[in-house]
Amino acid sequence: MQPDPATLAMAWHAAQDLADGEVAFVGIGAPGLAAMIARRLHAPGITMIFESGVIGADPDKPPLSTGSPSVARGAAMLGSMMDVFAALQKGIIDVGLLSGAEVDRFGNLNSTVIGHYDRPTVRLPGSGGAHDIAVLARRTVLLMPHEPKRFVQRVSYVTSPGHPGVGPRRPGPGRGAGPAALATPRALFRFDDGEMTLAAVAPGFTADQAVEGIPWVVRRRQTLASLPPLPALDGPAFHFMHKGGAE
Amino acid sequence: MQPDPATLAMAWHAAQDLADGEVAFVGIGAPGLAAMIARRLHAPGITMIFESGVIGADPDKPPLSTGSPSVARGAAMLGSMMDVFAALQKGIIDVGLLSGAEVDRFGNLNSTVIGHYDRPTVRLPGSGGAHDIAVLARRTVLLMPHEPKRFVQRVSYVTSPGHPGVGPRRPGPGRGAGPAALATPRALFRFDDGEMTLAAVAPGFTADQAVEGIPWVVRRRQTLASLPPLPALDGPAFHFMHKGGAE
Amino acid sequence: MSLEQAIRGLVPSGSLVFVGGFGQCVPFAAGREIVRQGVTGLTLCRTGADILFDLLVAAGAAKEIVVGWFGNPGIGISHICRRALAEDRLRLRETSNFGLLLRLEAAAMGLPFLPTHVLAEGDLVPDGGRRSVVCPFTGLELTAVPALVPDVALVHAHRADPLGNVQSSGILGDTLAGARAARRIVVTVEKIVDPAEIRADPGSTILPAHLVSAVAEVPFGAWPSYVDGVYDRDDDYYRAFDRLSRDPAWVDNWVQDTRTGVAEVVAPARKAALVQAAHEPPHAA
Amino acid sequence: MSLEQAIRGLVPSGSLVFVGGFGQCVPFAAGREIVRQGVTGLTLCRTGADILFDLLVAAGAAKEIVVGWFGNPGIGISHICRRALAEDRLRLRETSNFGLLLRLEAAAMGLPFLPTHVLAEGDLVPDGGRRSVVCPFTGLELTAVPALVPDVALVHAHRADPLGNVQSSGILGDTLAGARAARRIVVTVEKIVDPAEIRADPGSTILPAHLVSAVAEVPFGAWPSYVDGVYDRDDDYYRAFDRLSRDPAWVDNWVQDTRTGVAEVVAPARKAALVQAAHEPPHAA
Repeated sequence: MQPDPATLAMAWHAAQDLADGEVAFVGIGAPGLAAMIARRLHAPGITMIFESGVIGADPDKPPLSTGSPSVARGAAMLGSMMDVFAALQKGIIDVGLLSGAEVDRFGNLNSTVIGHYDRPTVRLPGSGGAHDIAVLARRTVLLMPHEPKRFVQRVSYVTSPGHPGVGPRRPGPGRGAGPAALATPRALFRFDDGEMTLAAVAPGFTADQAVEGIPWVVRRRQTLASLPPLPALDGPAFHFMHKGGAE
Repeated sequence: MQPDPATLAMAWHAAQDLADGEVAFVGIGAPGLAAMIARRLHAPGITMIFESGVIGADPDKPPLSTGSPSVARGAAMLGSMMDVFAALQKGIIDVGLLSGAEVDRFGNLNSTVIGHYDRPTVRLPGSGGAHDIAVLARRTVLLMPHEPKRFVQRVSYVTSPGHPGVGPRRPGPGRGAGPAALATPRALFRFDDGEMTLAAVAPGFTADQAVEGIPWVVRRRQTLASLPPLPALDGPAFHFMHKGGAE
Repeated sequence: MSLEQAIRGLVPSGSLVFVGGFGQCVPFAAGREIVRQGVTGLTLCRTGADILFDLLVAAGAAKEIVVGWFGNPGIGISHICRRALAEDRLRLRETSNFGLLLRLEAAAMGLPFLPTHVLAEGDLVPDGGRRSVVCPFTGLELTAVPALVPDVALVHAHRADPLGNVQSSGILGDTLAGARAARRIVVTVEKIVDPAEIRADPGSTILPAHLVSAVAEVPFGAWPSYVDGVYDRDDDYYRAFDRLSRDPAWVDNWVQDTRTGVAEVVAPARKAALVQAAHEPPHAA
Repeated sequence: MSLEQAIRGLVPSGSLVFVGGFGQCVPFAAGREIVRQGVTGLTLCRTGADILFDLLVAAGAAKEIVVGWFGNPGIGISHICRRALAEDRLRLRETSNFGLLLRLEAAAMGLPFLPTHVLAEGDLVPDGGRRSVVCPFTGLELTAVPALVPDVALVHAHRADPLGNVQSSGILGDTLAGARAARRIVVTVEKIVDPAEIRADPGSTILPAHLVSAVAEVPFGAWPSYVDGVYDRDDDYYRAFDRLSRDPAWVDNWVQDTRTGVAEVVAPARKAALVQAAHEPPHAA
């Protein structure tokens, strides 16, 4: 299952916030893809941790689930779920990569329900480890498709807490610093003072297009950076995506 | 290192309280020996657990320490220390086998200090897992050499709590029923109403010899049972003790 | 003991059932047997639910799920649970994955609760309500989560001896936490082996016999999930399920086929392909 | 990194040091290097102390021990620690083995405390004083034990890659709880291997590279303790130690021999015998 170009761009932009040697708690789909891309390009020493207990994973193709054979094969360690969540709670995971159905201007994520909790319009799969990663990782990087309905002033249900809405989240024991960045296929946002702020734009998009459809006036940094262009799809960084077989 | 005949007799008497299919938390020396003898005679389905994390151990000779190679070799499972203590706290360990430097009439054990804590006459190695086993095992079986100085009215330091001195210990969540029996080379005592009570005497000893030197008037059951004689030392039950090599 | 006997004796209607497996070793065979026997009123629990939950909900075996996540792992939502929730045939008690794991871990440790730093913020209310506990040493306020004690845990694994010493390898996830938390454990394995084989490699044992109430040999018993190094995950099945399970008529047929045993017949060629895939070296070209 | 560099950089005087190993894999080589470097003022912790504690106390490297038990495992008391306590050269903070394990587990889980059912009765007062905590769901009163966070953990293991992914087998005891609890981990191994060898068998990995600060190859680095399947425990050494360590003059010589490196020279014949014993099949006649 090859990711579409927009997902790939979003993952690529999120990968810009991952530094070599960092320990990243990742999930399936775009978050995992971001770490896999970083590992194959500028951050070969990144350690990927999956909630299934797999540490130092090196999947040879994008896995279908966190418990897939390709997550285990070739990993550095197969631990337990408690091993990895305990490490997360201990505060030694540098970065958590998260997505969700909805995000708001303070980086709160909703992956539980759209609408009223008891009679929802859309019932989603729930937190999984997302709430825990959002609270405990030293920082988080969010990934969101550029679909304006996913951006809301205030999410209807806070599954994964972001910034409090009055300045940035204060880290402490058992408490990370919250969202550091939000990547879309068009841009990278930062959370200056705890609010989503346009910081860098992808080649081919204007600043206005980067915030197009988002239902509030999105803060912008005075000087916007340019995101590096997506590497060639047939290059070595993306070779792993062209593999067939079980995932 | 072959155990002396008195230790062997004591272990044999303690083994009388172990039933087939039980799960026993054991230590090194006489407590382990009791379980090994039971396993080779009347309780082949006994599960021996060592605090080192070894479950279903089947040492081929008396091990020197709970972490010895012979404890691990041929075991059913090598778990962690947390695995076995968690199981103990969950209340699923049928019996703990314990010894100590001193015991009192209510089954309290001292393995910490003789004399004042800060300026002890004799400093002992401390609790180890003994306190935990005493509190958490469903019942305990104590083993004591027949050395009168080890029997005291009240131990000077309660490392491993026995019965409260006013009736039997009440089991509950995270709390076992306490000492069920105390084995010496000469006799088996029970804790009727929570007090050490002579219940059975070994062949060749009288009831008076069974309590000889113990510094209080030891309760006796109205009808005393006879302990079975120690099986022949060259029989199959004791074959494992005649092995050389590393322990 | 046969699987039929194990389920009949150890998984009565109304039980709280922990369902083991994380990606691999999902106990599908045990779940299908539950459906065949017409067990009802179960509450299912684990951190992230696999599509075995869908089968048990669709068949009316389960009336409640206690989870951190439910859906088709890596693929999408649970169409079956979503419908059952909307139609009030299913009750959901949800927390985060770590929150649920700690509830099981508390039970496994013989504790009534465990403290944690999560679940204090946001809208997720822990099961039993949001209660705090203060560290008596630091004064720090933490969230308490209550122990969750399953009546029975279902576990699928690689091998076991007839006594119930169980061995496995690969991803275990929350399987051991849930199994140790439970009052009883029912195990299916790919292969029953001699006790001497287990004792020759005690480091591979994941559950000791004294915790295991029943063990039954059921080859391919985790399909369509996988068993590390034995057969691979049937990803095509999971993908197709996302499409097919949207259709209530297909779901009814699927439940019916499960009751009659048709649903678990895997074509030999497919079996062979899954077995072969599990034996490819890592990072094969 | 060499062991000399690892100890110099990561075990400064005054550190709280968790000493790994339980019967097997006691990190003697690392301990001897600490003595050689003249490190002082250490506090040592683990559940049950091995005779490596005696060396570090005798050499004046450790001024305090935090343990559940201290002595010569399976043989008897610690003559060296007993003397040091009587002469006020050593401070002892003791709890039960489970109590100490829970203190490490709390740290490993990122919690300031853990509740437990032990340490409420009897004369053992938990470190930090006896504090209770009430379960907010059941009202049950439990004992709280405070997290113990070692500055550094010393671990000996079978093998590691140069990145610090560590593999071992056999009895682990409390080693992983203590290592995960610590801020840093210093590892010695019998053999440094290629990362590919580690990744071919990720189920045997006990510590991942990102937790490990340094790894050094030191063959026979656990002697006189053992390494499962590599060499057996030198029981004669432990037995002789019980007799010899009663004599302060012998102990002074032993410390001196450790400083000069003489103490760790193992006769080739003895090495060969210990290696051979480790390769006997279980239950050999």
